[in-house]
Amino acid sequence: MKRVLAISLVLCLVGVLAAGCTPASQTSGNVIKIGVYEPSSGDNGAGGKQEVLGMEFANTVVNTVEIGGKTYKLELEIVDNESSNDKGPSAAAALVSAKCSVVLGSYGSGVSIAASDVFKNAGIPVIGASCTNPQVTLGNTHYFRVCYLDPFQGTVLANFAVDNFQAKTAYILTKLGDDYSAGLGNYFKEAFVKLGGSVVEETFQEGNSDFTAYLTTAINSGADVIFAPTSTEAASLIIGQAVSQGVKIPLMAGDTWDSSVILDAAKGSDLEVFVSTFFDEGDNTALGSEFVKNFKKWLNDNPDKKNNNGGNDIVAAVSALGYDAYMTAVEAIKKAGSADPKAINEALWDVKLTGVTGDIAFDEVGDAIRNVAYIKQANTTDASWIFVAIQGVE
Amino acid sequence: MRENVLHIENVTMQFGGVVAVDNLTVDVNKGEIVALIGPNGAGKTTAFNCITGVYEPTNGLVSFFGETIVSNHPRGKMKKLYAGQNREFCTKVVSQTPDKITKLGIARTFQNIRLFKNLTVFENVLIAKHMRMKQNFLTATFRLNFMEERRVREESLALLEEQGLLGVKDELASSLPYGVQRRLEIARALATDPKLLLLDEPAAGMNPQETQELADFIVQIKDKYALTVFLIEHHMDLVMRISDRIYVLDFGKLIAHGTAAEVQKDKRVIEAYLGVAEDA
Amino acid sequence: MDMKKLIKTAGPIALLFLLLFVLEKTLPTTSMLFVVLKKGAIYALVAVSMNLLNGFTGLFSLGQAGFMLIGAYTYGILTIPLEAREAVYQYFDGGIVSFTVPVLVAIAAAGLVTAVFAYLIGLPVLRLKSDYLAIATLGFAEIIRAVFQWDKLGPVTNGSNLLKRFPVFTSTLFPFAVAGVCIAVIVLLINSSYGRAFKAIRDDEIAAEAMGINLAKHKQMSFTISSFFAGIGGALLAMYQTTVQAAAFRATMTYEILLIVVIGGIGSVTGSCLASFLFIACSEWWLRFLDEVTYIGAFQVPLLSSGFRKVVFSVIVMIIVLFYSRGIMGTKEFSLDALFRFFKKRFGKTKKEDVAG
Amino acid sequence: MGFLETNLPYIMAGVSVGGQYALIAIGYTMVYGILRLINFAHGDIFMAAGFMMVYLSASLPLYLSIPLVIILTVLLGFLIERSAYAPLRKAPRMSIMISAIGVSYLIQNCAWYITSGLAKQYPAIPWISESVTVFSSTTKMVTVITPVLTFMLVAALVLLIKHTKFGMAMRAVSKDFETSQLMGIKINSVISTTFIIGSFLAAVGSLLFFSNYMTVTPTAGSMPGLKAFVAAVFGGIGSIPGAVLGAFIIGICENIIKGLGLTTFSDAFTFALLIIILIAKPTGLFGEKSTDKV
Repeated sequence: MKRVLAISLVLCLVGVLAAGCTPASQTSGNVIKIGVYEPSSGDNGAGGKQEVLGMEFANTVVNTVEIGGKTYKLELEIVDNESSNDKGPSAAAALVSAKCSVVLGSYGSGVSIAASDVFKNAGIPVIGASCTNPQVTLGNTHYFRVCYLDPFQGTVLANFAVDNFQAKTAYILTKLGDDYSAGLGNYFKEAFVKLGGSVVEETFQEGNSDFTAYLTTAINSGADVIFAPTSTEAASLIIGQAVSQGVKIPLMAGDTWDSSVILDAAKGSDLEVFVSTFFDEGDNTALGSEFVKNFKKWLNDNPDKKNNNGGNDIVAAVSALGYDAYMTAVEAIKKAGSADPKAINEALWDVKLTGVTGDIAFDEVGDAIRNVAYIKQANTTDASWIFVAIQGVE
Repeated sequence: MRENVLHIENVTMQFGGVVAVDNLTVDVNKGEIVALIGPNGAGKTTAFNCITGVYEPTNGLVSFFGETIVSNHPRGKMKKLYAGQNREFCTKVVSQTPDKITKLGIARTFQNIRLFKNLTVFENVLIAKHMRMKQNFLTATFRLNFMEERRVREESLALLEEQGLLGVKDELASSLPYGVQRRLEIARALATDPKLLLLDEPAAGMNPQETQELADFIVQIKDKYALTVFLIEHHMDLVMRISDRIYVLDFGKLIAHGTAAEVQKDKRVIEAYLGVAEDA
Repeated sequence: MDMKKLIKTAGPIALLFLLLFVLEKTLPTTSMLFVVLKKGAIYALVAVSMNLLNGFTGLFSLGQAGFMLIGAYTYGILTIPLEAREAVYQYFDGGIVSFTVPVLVAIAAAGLVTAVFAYLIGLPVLRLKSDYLAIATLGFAEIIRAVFQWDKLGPVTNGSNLLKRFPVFTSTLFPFAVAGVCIAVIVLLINSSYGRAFKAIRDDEIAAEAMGINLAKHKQMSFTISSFFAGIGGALLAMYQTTVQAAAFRATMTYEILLIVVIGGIGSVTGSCLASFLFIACSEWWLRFLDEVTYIGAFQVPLLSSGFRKVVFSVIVMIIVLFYSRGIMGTKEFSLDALFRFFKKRFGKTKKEDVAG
Repeated sequence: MGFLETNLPYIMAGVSVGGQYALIAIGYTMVYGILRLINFAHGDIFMAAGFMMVYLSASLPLYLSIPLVIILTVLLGFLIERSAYAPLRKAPRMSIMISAIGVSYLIQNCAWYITSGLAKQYPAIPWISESVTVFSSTTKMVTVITPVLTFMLVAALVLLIKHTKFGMAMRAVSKDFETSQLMGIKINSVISTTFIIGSFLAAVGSLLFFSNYMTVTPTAGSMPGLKAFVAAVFGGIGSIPGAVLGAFIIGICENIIKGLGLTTFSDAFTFALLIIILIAKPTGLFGEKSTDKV
């Protein structure tokens, strides 16, 4: 028994070794690889998957690029960074060793920052789709992004809180060790205090599932709004417990909460949930409505993709951003006229295009220039988003 | 009168409500072989454990060459629970860990052999030398203690040769036959440079022939290393043959004390060993 | 010293480094091989340090992740360049540490700071036995993690935010050299008189004490030294990951290291080293294909999807734990001699038969 | 706002979570009492029960899925004991503990694989998921019924152990493994039954816990598991009333700490408590002292 087991184990290992050593897919002459560094599991898995969907969809729309008269096929190389800052760099290294020309990602600012140096050392440019923390691009020449930044988003939300609810006190709940959460919380606080409000801040730890005490503190502090920029995982817990505690204070959050997970959790309650986001499904620009229509069709044609979208065909803002990030990459490859990462990196500075989420051009830090955010409210009766306002910063 | 080596006075060891050793007083003088005998469960090993610091006695005092090494009186919970005698005997508390006591010069063996099973015979002996080496972990790690290490290795080899264990030097301790393990345990105890050797049932499980050899061996090492020996034993012929004096314990209490001949005649000893005849 | 023995141990090590050097010069630097080698070397050091405690001293401690955290943070805090501090400590006005030290000094400091923490933790904790010790050290690791995330300490630790921008290694040789030196020191310690005392404590505490070995002192020593090296391992891990964050040093990390030690054989240094490279290679590289949806022709290979790698991996680990509880090496050490003997024993016979036939 | 209104929610949350910890802690304490094994996988059994409920309730009505979850959880606990612990009965204690860690790793990874590490919404169970108002603070029914149910189950368990033949056998095994074997007690069946009871309580605990928090993740079991273990140690490992008391103390303290605003330390506090109790009174509140024989 033991011997058989030993032999089979050894055989397995040898097989695996063989499989591992022969590079799974060699860059053949006519393929340009675009790396996708996104979480498909863990805290941010749900959002990450939706972002990947946007990229995959974009890949079906544009899957070749012409350079110097030769047609190259564009291939996506997708890895899972597990939403984890310590697993991320290894996943990034896998992309580097697969010889990607440009990388897209990641959902979640922390993992983006964590892997930044891996790409930097390999000289590969990265285009972030929805990582909103300023630290991602700051001080780097290889990291770009197509979305707005947290200082902007935080200010937008603070303005919204003051304009709409005449909020004087805000309760801010952030997750320890999450750059996105801490950063956005911080920028919201700064803006809110500047507008004359006061804040009560608390943090929760990874793996925490009991938010009743936090919500009680929020109620006791007399807060007018609760601001909880967290992952969707924590969000569903917070919403569920807010419902059962009968919380009447409006909940607000950033782009992460723009997810069907939130809608499901809030369904059937009388909770008020507001989020700021990059894109609205009801977008009436030609490009936007075209994208929404085709993306929905693509989702409905591919059951497993629809499954990744949470089982419905609601277009998430991150999917739109994923789409735009991919298109930006394609544009850069065209402009560079080569599959060489360095050339693409150079070309990215001058890329200009109109994406489904608006015009994209990069400033000197590598951030897309954005000036509006969409505010949406959760419709708790039929689990959909209601468009509230386009909010900018004065 | 010979110099006193080990002095145990009024030692009581109580576990919860059970008095395992009750007011034991023993003296062992230099160069003597003294035996502690008694039926199973009489508290002999517990007495050894009190001397070597494994247990902290509830009450009483132990001194070694006149220096108090263990001293205690009922404290804390025991204040209420104490069921032994002479509770007010000593007021000072001296409590040492077994390693300190070994360092002072008391070495022991165990009833159920406790060798370092996964180490070789040679290593077993070397470990006993560890505490007397002049070194710290840095000098030891970077081999700056090589002179010391060489000396210790040579001494240990000499000791093994003497005990006839040189041939099995690199065997694992657990792979040795039972009798050899016993011998190794004694050799290991000798390697700590003791002045007093405590042997806990050294002849357990031996046949008469082996027991005889062991008796000679104990006398021989006693003379050679200028030791004093205090031993627990069930083999009466061994005890009677080599002991200068014998203490008899029963249910934790000392019931007799004297030379072999005296003890053999003692009525209470006979009763303890054979049971009291039911008077009609 | 025995010249022959020296050559036999130093030779292969020198060869290994030479090989690494050549590999680095020939293979593209982006190869996954280097990722595995770097991380493997770091885990090897941490696993050996844990083995010193669990395998050689018999102290079942589960605090390794906590000590690595201290090491990683110490390294990060001491080496972030002054000009980058403003950006890293963005919420804490650039932090209060306003000096940097050279990399090697910082690595040593990482070990020392960790050792000091470990010493203080060891004072109360080491009196506990086996599983109580395990759970108490696990608890301390969690406490350390919480303390380092506390925003009141933010000016030093940057609260719960990432530390980054500190010097990282450019060559695979660096982690190998540091880990190699550390492991060599641990091996020297294990083979010294103190190492024997540790093993004695592992085998039988009561007998060890009866041999004059001060249990408290030696346990404390082993615990502190082990933590010193865990701290250095933490510093190296920080360099490898390029960022540090307290949240990553969870109990899972300790469990992984423990499993490496078990797979390699509790009480075998070379076993721990081999196992850590295997472990890292499997989890980061060789088994990665299990995570990808694969088609052979039109046929989709069942089961393969994100996370399957870990399932397969943990099944392998369970098989080793249950059926090969002695691990790869047991308590033996790997050496060329042993390898030679092993092959002689296995294949010697067949050779003879060949000759006869 | 009165003092009661301000602080009652913390206390109620504490009592509720304490009751859920208690149900898990009993599994730890019973297994430790008999095998001297910290069953690291116990928290993961609890988590697995949560996922079973999520998947079963999607296709079955609740009156079927709840009993089925309990049965499957019990089966899981039983199988783990038989496959991962029973073969190592003669091995050193450290090996079994490592095996337990391995099982925990395996269950978590399987859960991760099945769910891709995504949080799953726990089904709402009628009545116990409904909101109630106690002294002007709103909470879920489950908060109120948890302590009641916990006490009922514990009382039943204590009666079982005190007054049945199996209970006697269990107590005997926990006192002395070898001797009770010689006395003709079927050790394996006693151990299996212990795991079955432990898993049963973990399944019930999981129903209550996840009804309260609504979301299951692959790591959802590890923290409650560790805390429940701390509770078991705190109360004196091997003692069921001790574990229950310890669980309530930890649950309430943890929520008070959060109420004080020291949220960073709510988990750390539990471990600090553990270390203090281990050092001050290693046997816990109700534990029995054991001395090593030399």
